[in-house]
Amino acid sequence: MDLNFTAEHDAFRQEVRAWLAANVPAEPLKTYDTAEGFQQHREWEAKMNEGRWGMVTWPSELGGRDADLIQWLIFEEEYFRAKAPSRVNQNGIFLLGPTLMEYGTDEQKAEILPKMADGTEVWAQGWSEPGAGSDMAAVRAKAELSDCGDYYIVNGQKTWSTRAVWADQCFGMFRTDPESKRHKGLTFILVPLDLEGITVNPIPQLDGLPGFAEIFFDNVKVPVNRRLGDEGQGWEVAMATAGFERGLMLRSPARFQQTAKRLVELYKENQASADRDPAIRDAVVKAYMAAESYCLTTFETACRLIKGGKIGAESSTNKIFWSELDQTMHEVAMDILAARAELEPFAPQAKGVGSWLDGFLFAQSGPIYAGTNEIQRNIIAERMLGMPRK
Amino acid sequence: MDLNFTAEHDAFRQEVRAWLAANVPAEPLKTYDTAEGFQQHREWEAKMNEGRWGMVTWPSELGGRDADLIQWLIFEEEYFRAKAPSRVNQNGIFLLGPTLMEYGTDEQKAEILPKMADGTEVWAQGWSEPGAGSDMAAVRAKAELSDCGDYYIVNGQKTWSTRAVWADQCFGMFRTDPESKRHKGLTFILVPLDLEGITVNPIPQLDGLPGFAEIFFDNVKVPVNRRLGDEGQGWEVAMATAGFERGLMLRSPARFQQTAKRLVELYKENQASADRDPAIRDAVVKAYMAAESYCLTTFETACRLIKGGKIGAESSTNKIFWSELDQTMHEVAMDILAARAELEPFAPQAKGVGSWLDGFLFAQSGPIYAGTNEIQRNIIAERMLGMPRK
Amino acid sequence: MDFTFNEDQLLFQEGVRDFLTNEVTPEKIRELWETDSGRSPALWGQLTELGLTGLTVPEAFGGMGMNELDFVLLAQECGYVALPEPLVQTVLVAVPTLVNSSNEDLKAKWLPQVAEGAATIAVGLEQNLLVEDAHIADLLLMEKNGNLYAVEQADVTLEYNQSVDPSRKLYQVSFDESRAMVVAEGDEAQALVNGALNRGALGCAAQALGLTQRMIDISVQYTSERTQFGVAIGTFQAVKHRMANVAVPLEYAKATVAQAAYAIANNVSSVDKNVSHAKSMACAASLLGAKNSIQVHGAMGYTWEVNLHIYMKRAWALDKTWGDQAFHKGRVAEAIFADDALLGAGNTFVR
Amino acid sequence: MDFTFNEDQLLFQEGVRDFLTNEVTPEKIRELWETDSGRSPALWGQLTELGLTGLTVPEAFGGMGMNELDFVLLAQECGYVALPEPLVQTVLVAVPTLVNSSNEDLKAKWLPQVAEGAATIAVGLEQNLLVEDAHIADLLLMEKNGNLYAVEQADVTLEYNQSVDPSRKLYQVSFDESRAMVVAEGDEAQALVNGALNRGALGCAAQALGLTQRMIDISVQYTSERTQFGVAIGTFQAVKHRMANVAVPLEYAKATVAQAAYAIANNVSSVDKNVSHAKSMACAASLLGAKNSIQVHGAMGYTWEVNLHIYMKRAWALDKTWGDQAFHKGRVAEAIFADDALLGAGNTFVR
Repeated sequence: MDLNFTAEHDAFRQEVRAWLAANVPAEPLKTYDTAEGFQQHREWEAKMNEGRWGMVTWPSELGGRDADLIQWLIFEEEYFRAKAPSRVNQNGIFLLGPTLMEYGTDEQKAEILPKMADGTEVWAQGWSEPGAGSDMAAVRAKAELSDCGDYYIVNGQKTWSTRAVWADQCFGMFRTDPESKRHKGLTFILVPLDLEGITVNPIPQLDGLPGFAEIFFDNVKVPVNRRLGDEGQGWEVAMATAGFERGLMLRSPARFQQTAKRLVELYKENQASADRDPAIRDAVVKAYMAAESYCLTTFETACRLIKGGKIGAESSTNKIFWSELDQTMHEVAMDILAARAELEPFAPQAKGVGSWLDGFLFAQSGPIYAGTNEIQRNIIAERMLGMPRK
Repeated sequence: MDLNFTAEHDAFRQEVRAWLAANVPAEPLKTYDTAEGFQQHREWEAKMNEGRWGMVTWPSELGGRDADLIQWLIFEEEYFRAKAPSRVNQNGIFLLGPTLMEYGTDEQKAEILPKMADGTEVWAQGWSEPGAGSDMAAVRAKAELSDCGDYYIVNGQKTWSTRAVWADQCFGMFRTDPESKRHKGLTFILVPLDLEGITVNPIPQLDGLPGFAEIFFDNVKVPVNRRLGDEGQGWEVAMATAGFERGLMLRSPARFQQTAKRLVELYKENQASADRDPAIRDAVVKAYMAAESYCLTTFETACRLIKGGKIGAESSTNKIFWSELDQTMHEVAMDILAARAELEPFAPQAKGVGSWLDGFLFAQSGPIYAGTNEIQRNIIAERMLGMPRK
Repeated sequence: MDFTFNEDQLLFQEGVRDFLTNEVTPEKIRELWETDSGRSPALWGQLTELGLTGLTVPEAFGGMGMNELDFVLLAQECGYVALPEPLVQTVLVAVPTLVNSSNEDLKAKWLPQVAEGAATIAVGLEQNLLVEDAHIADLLLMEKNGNLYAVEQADVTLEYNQSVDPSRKLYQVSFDESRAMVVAEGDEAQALVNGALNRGALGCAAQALGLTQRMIDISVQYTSERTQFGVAIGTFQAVKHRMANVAVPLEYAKATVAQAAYAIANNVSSVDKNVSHAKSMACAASLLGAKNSIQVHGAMGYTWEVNLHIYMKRAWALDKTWGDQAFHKGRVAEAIFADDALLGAGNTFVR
Repeated sequence: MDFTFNEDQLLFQEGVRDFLTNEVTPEKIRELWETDSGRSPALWGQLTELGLTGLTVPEAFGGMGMNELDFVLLAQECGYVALPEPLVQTVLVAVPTLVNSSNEDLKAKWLPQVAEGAATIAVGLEQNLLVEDAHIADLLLMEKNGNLYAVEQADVTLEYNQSVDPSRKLYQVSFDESRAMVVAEGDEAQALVNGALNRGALGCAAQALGLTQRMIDISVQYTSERTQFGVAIGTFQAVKHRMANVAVPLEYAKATVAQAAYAIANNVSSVDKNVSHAKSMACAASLLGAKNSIQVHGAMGYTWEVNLHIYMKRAWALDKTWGDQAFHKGRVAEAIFADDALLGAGNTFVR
């Protein structure tokens, strides 16, 4: 065990830090849940790509830096410290990108990855269908191969498609075998959102902005070369993608550590008022410890993976841990802000509220998306602890 | 709404208080989980009965005082304030007693109730069977009517029978229809524990003392006049008894309020040390509020019942609330006692630990007995909130 | 000892519940979000017809002469529908504050108007950051420099502060004392202010009960209808237990709110402790209600479309206003840690 | 950066786990409860043969010269079986304290004996109420009046204090300084004392991980076998989620314990914070483990017969000794609320 970064790590960190210091916009971008903000974020992705910082874990021949997981974590630490913009194309870069590298044809990689990297094409995910919730196998949207074999005719509906309102592309599973049930007979297809027959309906979220959307497919003709993997292999491909989602690439410890840091600062700024409720100080200390634990555990896992270890059902503990931590931290912040907590940041009396309210609203979704925490607890009990299924 | 006690209530309270002041033993009795303590508690029941304070809610012709629920709560307040002994015959007085008054024949009442009242016969309950847990309908112990019709031949096993080690009598359900399933074909029978064929095996609990026991029945001949209610009516009778168990007669608010009071005192005695952990002060305040809420809600329910209201599925909230409160209060006490918390009260360094450790161990059983809190949550969801069963 | 509401009170509650659930629907609330004032004079007129606006106005001034205990179940119903109108503030907080003052001119001028539905009164305390519904208040009772002033709409300057709850209209209010009338000074003012704070907190607590019940009802309905893996998600034990875990603290908060209302209406000596106890527990139940309800809704609970957020946002806001958890737990702590505190069994009901 | 244990460490852990789970069974523990000392010289001999007693003794004194990081996984296994013998105290706390002192005579006299299994050393700090296993300690390192003393068994007076955990043997120790040897005084003594406290806390944290895992294992087995309403109770979602809720904090406490061991072994500047972080989180996980395990056991969990209580009681005790939650959360608070604290991403790993 050696908990020191190597000289190479330190140099890498300095390089990231310098680039971010020179390039992160001084003014925060508008939220990408608005058209203007979306465009700003798309441009940021392009700038990142120019500096070859957009997808540091990608192979260098694809514009990445071959960064290993430790470097990735260092990159993220610097990224969050620099308050750099949220990644509008995370569905592409962190989920579909790696999946394409594993399952895509050379043509697909050549066509799709560069546009993903430079923000030309922003990706939405089409995991959920109406009424299916966390049940990823409940796919009813169909894709039927045309008689000529050139394209699929896609019909059906996807929902909770994050950022789909302004995205260019969407990926998801479609049922190609109409007789099949559950996770059989599914095919993973990449659908350009400008095809005829596609309707995207924004879904306003708690803050009133359309953070996700429903997508309707009405006889949409998708060229057959947009199939990822084989026909019927959709579940396997999707599981690989979902694995990336639950894995290390998203939910960087840095994100939660920076929130914990801000929480400590908020507590200290408001200490006289906050200490009226002794529970607050205790909650701040516990939250800080939890954020540090999340960081430590992530580095431990990254080191294990680098040495050839595998990530198993314990990734479900990950989801529960960060989502509940995030929720708790924002609840504590609300308690500290007290009567100011309900105010929108631009309200005249909202001094010092920062983005806590937005964060609080967003934190409500943590225990829900990417498989509810209830589903994760089932997985932990059954697959990690070996409890009986039925 | 009138939250004042009447002059009669006040007078009743003074009378209880005076009698207890004159009669509660100066030295605490030994625990009734020992033979000696059991005998001491039996004698206390006799003394209570002499003063007509043993079963204040019973009719006066049975030696009670016709006390209504408010008087009962006042009695309990004074009883716990006076640190009077725990009730060794609570299974008899509060559970079987009222059941007998509803379902018993005149002969049964005449024979059983006086001996119950004066502590001559202490009652154990035989609700659970091995492997059945909170599933009261999983009865396998059999009772077969003899050919002559004079007695039942009882075979089988009961377990978790509280205080059965030194008790004289036991009540429970037995399967009289061998073809029946679940809650059908059961009969409620009162079994003297000195009959031939009965073996009582003590079960040591967390503190090492035999607080409960297993009871084995091997061709035990129980006279047919010891059947309570009709043959096959056992489930109905048992539900009435269990209703009394979950109802107001047990788990007096006074018990938890006195614990909350002691917790406040413990906190104040150890404040300098306790305030090192800000969570403690907060937990003490919350516990005190919860104990007061329990009291308020109980009085509210009592008033509603007196006016003819009914107690429904919300009694399941009761069980969860007091058992979790009791557990929390003892956990907080352990935190305040810190390194002293693990010490037995007689240890030389155990200054100020009082009976908190014993209470902590006992509190662990609260969420389990009388139907686990998981079962109670199912009941609340399904019967009180109307959520779907399957 | 009779810890129950009487038949009249329960019947009144039922009538108001019927009215409110029919009239103040989620659709109606969403409509009001689109209006400038966020308030509906027509609705206020209906509330007046039901006798609600004048409920606590003495009969001598044209009201019903009822008290806080008579109103508390109605405040609960206001919470159940997340009523945007300032009924609780006017009837439960402002009117009794005015009635308890010794300023007869103010009473004579304003109380009849309130009873008739022609005026609303807002209350601004230093304990509160902002004033609710100051924009439509004809009169504002304002704490300032230890005194209590009455100032009319024309004489205040308002600055709007947007809440996460689009129904809540919050204002910073400034005024010149020279254009205001003194309601009370010194100790009398502080007694009125403390009374107003207790009434405001009681109003939040009662509304929190209603809000929690509403969130439970919405969640039970949703999880009974919504299927996943082929069954209604309400059949999953984890979903059931989440809702049961809300029902338990809700059940145990109810009697604390009743006691608090009783204590205010009857000048019980423990009133501060009782009110704080109720506010803390009822609002805590509502926060848990919000958290567990959004969870059992899955992603639907995160949408603007589903009505849940109307009630969640109100619950979040009410927890922090008219004294936050720190304030109310602090008042309870002060009471129970006092050297002469009477603790434990037999001390719950005092005069 | 390599945040993994090496192959040797993992193999050693595996070997020790096999030995301990075979030898230190619940039955063996119950047998020891019936003995006067509660300890088994035979078992100590076996531990010596495995090289455990001398693990941290420098090679020059006949030991293996390994460090706290090499031992921490083994301490976890001691927790898994609730080992009654004072292995953690001797190897993890006492020996390094002696090694770090400048008293060469003491080292020369005692370290070889410890390595050979011929002596155990107890440590008594003012932070701790009592001394563990003082009755069988040949030497006691005692903090008194700011100094650290070494005193032999013959020169101490012991008063037994019974713990809820029958395996724990706790004593109040008194001795006359004139019959003791000074190990260190002043700042040196306090540095040694703080080091001992950190090692003791690390020992508790590591054992808490093992105890939690054991309680999970026992509960999973029990709920997989036990049926109710016709199915294994482990199929109920409420039961599953109770155990999952223990697995999560356990999983996230592990790396904190590893970091704490590393910090001690490598004199990392943040060692106090790291150790307190680990002790607080690992013990909190074990308390939840106890609570949820007894609950899923139903009434069986409340019996003396079922082995669960062996591990629960140890978990309860370890949470409160070698610094309780107040102490350890307090040290973390001091660190993170300091004016010059380096907080947030990128500051977790310091030298």
